[in-house]
Amino acid sequence: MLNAVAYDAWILHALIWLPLVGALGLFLLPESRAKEFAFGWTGGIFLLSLGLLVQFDPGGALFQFTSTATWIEMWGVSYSLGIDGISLFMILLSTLIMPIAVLGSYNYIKEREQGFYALLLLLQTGIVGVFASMDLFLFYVFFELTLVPMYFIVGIWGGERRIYAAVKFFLYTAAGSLLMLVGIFYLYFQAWSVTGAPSFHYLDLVGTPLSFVEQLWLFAAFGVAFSIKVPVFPFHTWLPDAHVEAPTPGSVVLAAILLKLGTYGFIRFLLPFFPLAAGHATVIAVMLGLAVVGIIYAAWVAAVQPDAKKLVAYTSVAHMGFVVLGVFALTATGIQGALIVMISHGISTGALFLLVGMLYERRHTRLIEDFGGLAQVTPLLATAFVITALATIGVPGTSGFVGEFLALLGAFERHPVMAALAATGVIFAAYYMLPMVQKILFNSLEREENRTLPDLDRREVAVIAPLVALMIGLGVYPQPVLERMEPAVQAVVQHVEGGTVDWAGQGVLGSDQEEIAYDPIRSVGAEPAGSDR
Amino acid sequence: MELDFARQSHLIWALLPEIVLSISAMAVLLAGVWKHEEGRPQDAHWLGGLALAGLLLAAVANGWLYGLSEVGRDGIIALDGFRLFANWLFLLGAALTIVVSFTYVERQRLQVGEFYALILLATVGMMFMGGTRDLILIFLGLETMSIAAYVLTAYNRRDRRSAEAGLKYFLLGAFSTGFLLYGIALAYGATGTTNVAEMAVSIEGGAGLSGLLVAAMGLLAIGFGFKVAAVPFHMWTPDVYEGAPSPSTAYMAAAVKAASFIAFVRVFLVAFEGVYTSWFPILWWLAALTMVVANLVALTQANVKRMLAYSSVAHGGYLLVAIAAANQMATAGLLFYLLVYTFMTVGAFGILMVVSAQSEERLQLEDYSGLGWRQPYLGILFTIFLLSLAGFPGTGGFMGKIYLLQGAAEAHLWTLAVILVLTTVVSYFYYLRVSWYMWMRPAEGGAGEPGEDSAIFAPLPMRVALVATAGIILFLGIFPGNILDFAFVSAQDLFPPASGLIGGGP
Amino acid sequence: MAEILFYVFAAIAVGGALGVVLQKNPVGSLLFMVVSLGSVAGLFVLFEAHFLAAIQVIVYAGAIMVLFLFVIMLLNLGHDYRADLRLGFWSVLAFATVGGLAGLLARQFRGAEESPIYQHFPGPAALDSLIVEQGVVGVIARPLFTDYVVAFELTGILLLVALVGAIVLAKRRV
Amino acid sequence: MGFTEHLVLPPAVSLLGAGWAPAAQGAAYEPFLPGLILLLPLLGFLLNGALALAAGRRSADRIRSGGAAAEGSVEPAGRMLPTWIGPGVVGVAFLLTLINFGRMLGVELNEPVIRSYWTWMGTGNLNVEAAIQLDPLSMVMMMVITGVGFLIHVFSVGYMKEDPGYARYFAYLNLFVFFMLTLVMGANFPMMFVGWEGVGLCSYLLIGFWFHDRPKADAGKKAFIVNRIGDFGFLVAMFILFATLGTLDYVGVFEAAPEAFVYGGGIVTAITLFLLLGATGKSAQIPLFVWLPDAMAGPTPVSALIHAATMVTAGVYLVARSSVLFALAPAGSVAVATIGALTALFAATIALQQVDIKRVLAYSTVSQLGFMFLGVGVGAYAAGVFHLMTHAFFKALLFLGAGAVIHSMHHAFHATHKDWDAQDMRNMGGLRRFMPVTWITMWVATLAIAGIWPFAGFFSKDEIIWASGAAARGGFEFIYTGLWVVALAAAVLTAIYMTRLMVMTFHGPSRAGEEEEKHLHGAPLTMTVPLIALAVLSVFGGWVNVPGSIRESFFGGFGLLPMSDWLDRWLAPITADAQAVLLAELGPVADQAPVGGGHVFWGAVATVVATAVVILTARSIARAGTRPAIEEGLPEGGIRKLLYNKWYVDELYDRIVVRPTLGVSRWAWRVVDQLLIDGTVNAVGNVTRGVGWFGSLFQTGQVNTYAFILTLGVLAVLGVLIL
Amino acid sequence: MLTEALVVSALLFLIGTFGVLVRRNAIIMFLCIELQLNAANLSFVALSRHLGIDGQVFVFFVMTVAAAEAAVGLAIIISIFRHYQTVNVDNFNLLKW
Repeated sequence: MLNAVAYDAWILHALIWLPLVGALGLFLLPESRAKEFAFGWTGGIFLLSLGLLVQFDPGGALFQFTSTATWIEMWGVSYSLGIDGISLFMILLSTLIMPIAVLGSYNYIKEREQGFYALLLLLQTGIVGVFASMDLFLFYVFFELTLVPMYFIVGIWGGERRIYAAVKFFLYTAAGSLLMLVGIFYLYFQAWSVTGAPSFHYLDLVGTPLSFVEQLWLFAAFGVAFSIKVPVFPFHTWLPDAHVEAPTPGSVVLAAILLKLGTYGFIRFLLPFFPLAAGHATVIAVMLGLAVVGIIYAAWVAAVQPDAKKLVAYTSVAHMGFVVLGVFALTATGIQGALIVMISHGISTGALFLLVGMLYERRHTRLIEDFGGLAQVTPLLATAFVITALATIGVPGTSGFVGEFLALLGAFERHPVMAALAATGVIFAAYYMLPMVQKILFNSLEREENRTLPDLDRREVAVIAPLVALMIGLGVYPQPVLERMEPAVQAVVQHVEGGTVDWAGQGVLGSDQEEIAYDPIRSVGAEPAGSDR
Repeated sequence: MELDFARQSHLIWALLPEIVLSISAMAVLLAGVWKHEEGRPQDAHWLGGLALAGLLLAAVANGWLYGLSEVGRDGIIALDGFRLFANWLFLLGAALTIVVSFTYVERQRLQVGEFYALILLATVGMMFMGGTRDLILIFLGLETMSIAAYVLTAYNRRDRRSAEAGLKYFLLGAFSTGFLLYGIALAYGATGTTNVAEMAVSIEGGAGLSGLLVAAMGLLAIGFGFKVAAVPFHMWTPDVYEGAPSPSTAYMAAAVKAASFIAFVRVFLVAFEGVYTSWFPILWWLAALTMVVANLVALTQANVKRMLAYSSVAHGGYLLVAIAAANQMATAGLLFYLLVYTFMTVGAFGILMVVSAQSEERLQLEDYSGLGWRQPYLGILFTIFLLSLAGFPGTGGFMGKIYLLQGAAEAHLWTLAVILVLTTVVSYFYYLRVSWYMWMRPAEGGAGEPGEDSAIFAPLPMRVALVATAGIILFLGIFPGNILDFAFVSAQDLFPPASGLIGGGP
Repeated sequence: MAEILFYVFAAIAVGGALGVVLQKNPVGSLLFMVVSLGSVAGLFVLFEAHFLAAIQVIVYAGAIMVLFLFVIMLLNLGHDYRADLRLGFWSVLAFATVGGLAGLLARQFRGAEESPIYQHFPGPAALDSLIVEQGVVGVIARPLFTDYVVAFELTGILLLVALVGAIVLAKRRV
Repeated sequence: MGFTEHLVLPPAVSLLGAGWAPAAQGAAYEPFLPGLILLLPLLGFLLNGALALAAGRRSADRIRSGGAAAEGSVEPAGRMLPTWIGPGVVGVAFLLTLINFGRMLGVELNEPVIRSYWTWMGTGNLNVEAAIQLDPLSMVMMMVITGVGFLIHVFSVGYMKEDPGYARYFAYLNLFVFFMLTLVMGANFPMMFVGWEGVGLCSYLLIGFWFHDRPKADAGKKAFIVNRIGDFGFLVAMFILFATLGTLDYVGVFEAAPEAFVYGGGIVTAITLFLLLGATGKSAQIPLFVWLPDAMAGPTPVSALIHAATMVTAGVYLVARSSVLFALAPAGSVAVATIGALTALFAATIALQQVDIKRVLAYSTVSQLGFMFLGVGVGAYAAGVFHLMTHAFFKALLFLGAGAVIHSMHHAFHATHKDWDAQDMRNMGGLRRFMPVTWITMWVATLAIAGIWPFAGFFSKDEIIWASGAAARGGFEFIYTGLWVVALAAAVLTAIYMTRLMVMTFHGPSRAGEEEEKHLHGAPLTMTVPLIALAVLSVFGGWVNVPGSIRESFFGGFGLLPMSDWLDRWLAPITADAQAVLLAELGPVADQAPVGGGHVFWGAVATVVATAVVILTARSIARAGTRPAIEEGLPEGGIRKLLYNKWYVDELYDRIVVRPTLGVSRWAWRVVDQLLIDGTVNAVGNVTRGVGWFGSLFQTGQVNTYAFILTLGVLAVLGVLIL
Repeated sequence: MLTEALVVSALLFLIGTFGVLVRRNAIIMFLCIELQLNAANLSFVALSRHLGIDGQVFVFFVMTVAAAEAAVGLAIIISIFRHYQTVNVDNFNLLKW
């Protein structure tokens, strides 16, 4: 039925540009209607995006829904879209989080609503664009485009030190991505000199032959950019600041989606582009080391935060450590785990930020010590909070466990010591999360002002419930996600290991990849006639 | 029609835009004087309209020139795409400046006729700078432009800052002119000619890298470096840009800089093409220093106008990368960047004029507090200009920077490319700072409801200009393809056919 | 003879230039400037640039310098004997810099006379014969109105700019 | 293409459906609705959870309108549904388990029956199914869990009657049963881990059930975090398993292990040690036992169910389940046994001086768990499981009895507004008059735990001690001999502290006060029935596994006790591989203790000594008399103080673990994060701006300066060009 | 003689440069700049001896430029004198940093 209207031809374009249309449309409405409109719009987009799940063929080509159009002919820049299993879920995550973030900001954003929601929608355009881009240039444009709305969201609707946080966020991430831009150019020229035609298209760049030293440099350029975005220890200090100052929906989007741009970049670009560097023992050791340090260190730091939001922010760093660990395990299991952690973190940390935001709306404080005993007056909130907290620390049965387990398992196959160290993160996760849960929800209701806090209303339940359901759903039955991501992940792993990957087609070819020696020239210009790009 | 300068009448055709513009300038001058004589206040819109008409005519003539061709590639007047593209830049810069200047000129009671006439005449000078292959003409054009610029800087006689800026600009400009002239003299001595095309032939045909030529290149680099405000020859720029009346500043930042770059490119890329390796380090260091120093110093500026001045210097640094790269891609990038830069810098100064109530007040960052919410359209436009100046995706500034990076990458100037992007990060800070004052800070002592800002002057031409400029910037940021190709083709004439990238590898 | 004259004029020119820089009184500086310009005019003559020598004296030393003098008088600076020379460390720095420049430039002039490109040009003798043929004015006027006619016209624009500029800036009533 | 091709049926649907499907393996044993056993408690949790939320909201409204925080009981109508749902689902699950047990009883079961419902995690070479496994071991555990669990649920109906969190309580309890069943029924390690963490979670929630009381919330948190340390070990063990064997299914792992691992090899030893770490966490062994005594903060039935009967025995289950691995890793086994024995003794010493009735029982549990560890550590896996089972009976009984006592004391003190501690044994005494059923049943349990024939504990504990002595073979004679001695000592101490508890609580004069005595009352029917049932089990439960070596003796009733070695045989499919390894590597077990003497002899010694100790202790304590807590100060000095303060282990951990971690965390935040990293980041910005500021200093506004810098530039340009 | 003439012109040029650096009087600074132009002129004339008449034509234009600069420059100086009553450049530092 959906095919009748050529769903796969327009859906990605619609997902990217509809938010922008909505952003403009917001200004045609009175300010009082802005939030309803934004919710309806993002919700509609989410419903549209659900079709992706139906239409995506797990056994089909690696990249689906592809479409391409020349953008800047001279430079070989194309407006090329396409998604694989990885982007599929990143996009779905984005489209899901957006309406929730909008719904979650109904009470928080009280002024300049049009501007706020317009920026949020603009942000969505950028985010979906990043995930759907098949062209490196296009990717970069969207990647950067996400900065501006977030900068304004933090800077305008943020807290006391919002400007500091916004600018830090902006400069830090921009610094990384601009370095990546130089790297992109290097890669582009290298590919150009091989293929004889300029192109930024992913499929044209992915097999570019580069010497090891070149790969190392480019790996650094791309890696730092993504590491800042992730953020990988020690590039993480912008994150707590940004989170603390950002308004709730900003934090939600930041944690749930924006951080994923970095890890997505790791998997989508860093590994396939620079397999020699990514597969080098020292590089892996460094990345894993940073991941492990990040996991443990961030957990420690989180544990002593007096501000609930900051605590959650630091937990993000720890979680992203698991992602990096899984990615640089360079095993299918590890990367799958990393991806699940990404999704799970998006859901659970997003929910946690929403919950902290709800507390803030009620009490106008985020200091943990200002709460206590809330479970008695706000049982629904407490329930949601506890479930979310458990998902965050990866209790089995929640999505957090599946991700962390797979990531650690995948890492352990190759790097047992690192993985074992990282696994101590499960201890420290309890160490940071439970005291907060206790201090906020449990203990006695000492403060008078806490006695009269209202419980979640219907809107808030509507915000949290889908997330909670997903946390558990993904924890119990992650397979639909895993199996759709599998081909893409296998392709990356095979590529890094020197196997042959048919990027334009179905990914990993046959079962005898091991025998094929790594030939750096192989995939250059090797574009099967069947590919529809 | 093919022009052969052996026949003098063909010079008239080749110089049609310049001639048309000169006549227009004189018409404006006369009209102004006539109005003045009648004792009526000078009407900026009327005279400005006249000037704009002249620019339009010149533009038509410029477009007409595309239909002509020249004999050889060494005539005293160049008839190549490079020149014509440059002419577009100058005409555009002048026109935009005039459009945004109406109210300012009136409110400041500047002498309108002379003001616009000087702008037009300066534009004529620029067109000569870009349109000739002879160093004598380049020098004369440069002087015409510079002298007009000195005057435009010192134009507001009631403002001592304007006078001070004028004096500084004049003294240092004349000083640098001395170096330039001396450089021309030595170049002449080294090659025996003042025609850049013949110089190239001479250098390759035996003159080689003589001692005089080396000194000449250095001195010419200094002379042009001063005009394009390359560090360390930039010291005048902030003071002059700050002190000059805002329309003059806009004009200088856009057109004067563009003209200097055009001449710089032609001299170095054509005349000294054969000795690229020897002047390359100079340009490398100039570019690097300019980017670094200008962006760093801009960080500390609390005065928006002065900040934009440093920003202008910094942009000069990015453009110098293109000269250091010295290939067609980079040159095309330079042209494209100058085009975008013209739009965004005039746009930014336009906003500045609006906010400063068409005067030289309220230029501090604090004055922009909460502006965005009080004047949302103004805020959004300024944000667009700032983002473009910062080189953010979606704006023309980004595409320009990409173009420059392409050129630098093609020349394997990776270090410069890295410096470019790192300093761009630095520049984000000061551009963003304006935006955060506008959007993230409450207005000082004001409720800040839209429309309450009584001192905001944004007459219709200004609004049209700002919106159009912003629109073009966005357009260039999203669909730059045609203009990019156009710039590339325009740059082609400076290079022997073989060095083109399209069709070949890097 | 010519060489002796050359050195004499050169010495006077340089001396005059030094005088310009070092003289406290603006008027004094101006007079030294006239001296220097005159000597350069002499050098011009030595290089067979008679017409230029003439306008150097008439226009440069005459008109322009008088304009300077006029302004000095107008601004009543003529009896300003306060030293405006920067001395001390600053002048040492300046001198060192300029000295460095001198050293650098000096290297470049070595062998200027033997440059191979001079073979491609007719040389002094041909120029002399041209002067004889066309006269001292004609020899410069001819290219002025043929090859450099555009430049010549442009000087018109330049002067117009200067004129307008000077009037706009300097006239008393706005 | 269709949607359903890629999304398999929702898990719950297949879970239900699979129950009726014929067994895939074609074995004679056909499970009956095994999925439902799991699903029922989950369903109960969901229903009770919904009720609890509704009740919570009502209570919250009361608080908002000014009511007291935790006071006010539930109206009877609100109790109705949870009362039926909570115990109901577990009861039905118990019935189903019984049916399945019955079905399994009659057949020869060579390989486990596995029901796979959906692929849980399948990626790369990993494939983890959401599957349950039915085999003798899991069946025993299921019986214990649902059976004892059901009794405790029933007990709770009376015990928690007046608690405002009634529905929530049953929700948690049901959830616990669900997770505990998952733990034992899972067909692979990750599934076990789900249950493993899940029960930890429920334990956390139930310990902190009265979360408004800060120490109780603290205790829950402590339990969870300490458990997580153990979980870490479990995780790592799983990783090693997967990395070496490529599977995590029990079947796969245990089949591959004997071939894949060298006896005593490093990898398998590492696996077992990490598993042991996991087990020590969950089963409260040294060094991770500290949470269990604190866990007594929860409602007493919870202590009975979770912290005595089921959850804490998960470690034993784990070792028994992985018996093959432990058999292959002698060092791992020794570690298990050593930790078990030491814990048994250590905890028993602490129990000697505790005055809180539940704490005594808690340390007793730790001690008994130590015995179980000793059992599975020395290769007597069945014995360990056996003790697990009997311990579940009598320790649950003890806790429930204690609960009844506390319930009663609490009522009495509450009624007279006396702020005495209802759990302090020094405030009790003479309670046998008021609650005879409790008194008698608890004495049964006490005798059982003390290991006095013919109570259940005799058979199970005796078997463990005997096995540890007999296991002195291979390269570890010395150690095992030592462990045997330790175990004997611990057994004696068990008898002492239990007798002390009974005497202080039920005998002698009442110390509660006369007014209070009027309010003391016996337990209601819902509470006494479970007590009696458990008492019966405590008596006869041991008869299912009368060791063959004493069957013909007096202790086996001269062969009259029916089921000689039944449990051993029942569990043989599970332990056979391990036993085979042990036999091959170490040779047969000895038939005498390290110091000589046969099983019958030592059994006689044990029971005589235990009986003697009970009598002597009772006499001495009764003679010494006890004063109420308020009159009696803390033990001063010497070993008593040391024991009373639990060897200062908590303080020690506080000093060497908790505080340093917190300190390091603060340091990491303040110094590393804020000062070093963020400082560097900001410094980059500030230095940049500083350099910019410095650069702007050259912009003096002086033309001469500008000209000079320009000239310097000239010099530089020419210099670069020329030089 | 060419080299000598170039050296002389360089000397004049550098003296002019030095003057710009050390004088504070705007008019004198300008005078020194004129000196520089003059030096360039000398070079042109000297070179034109060898290279043809173009050099002299150039000098002609330079003189024009010098005149134009003088006119505007002096006008500017007059203009600023009206504000400051001095032509000492040390006083002109409203614009800095």
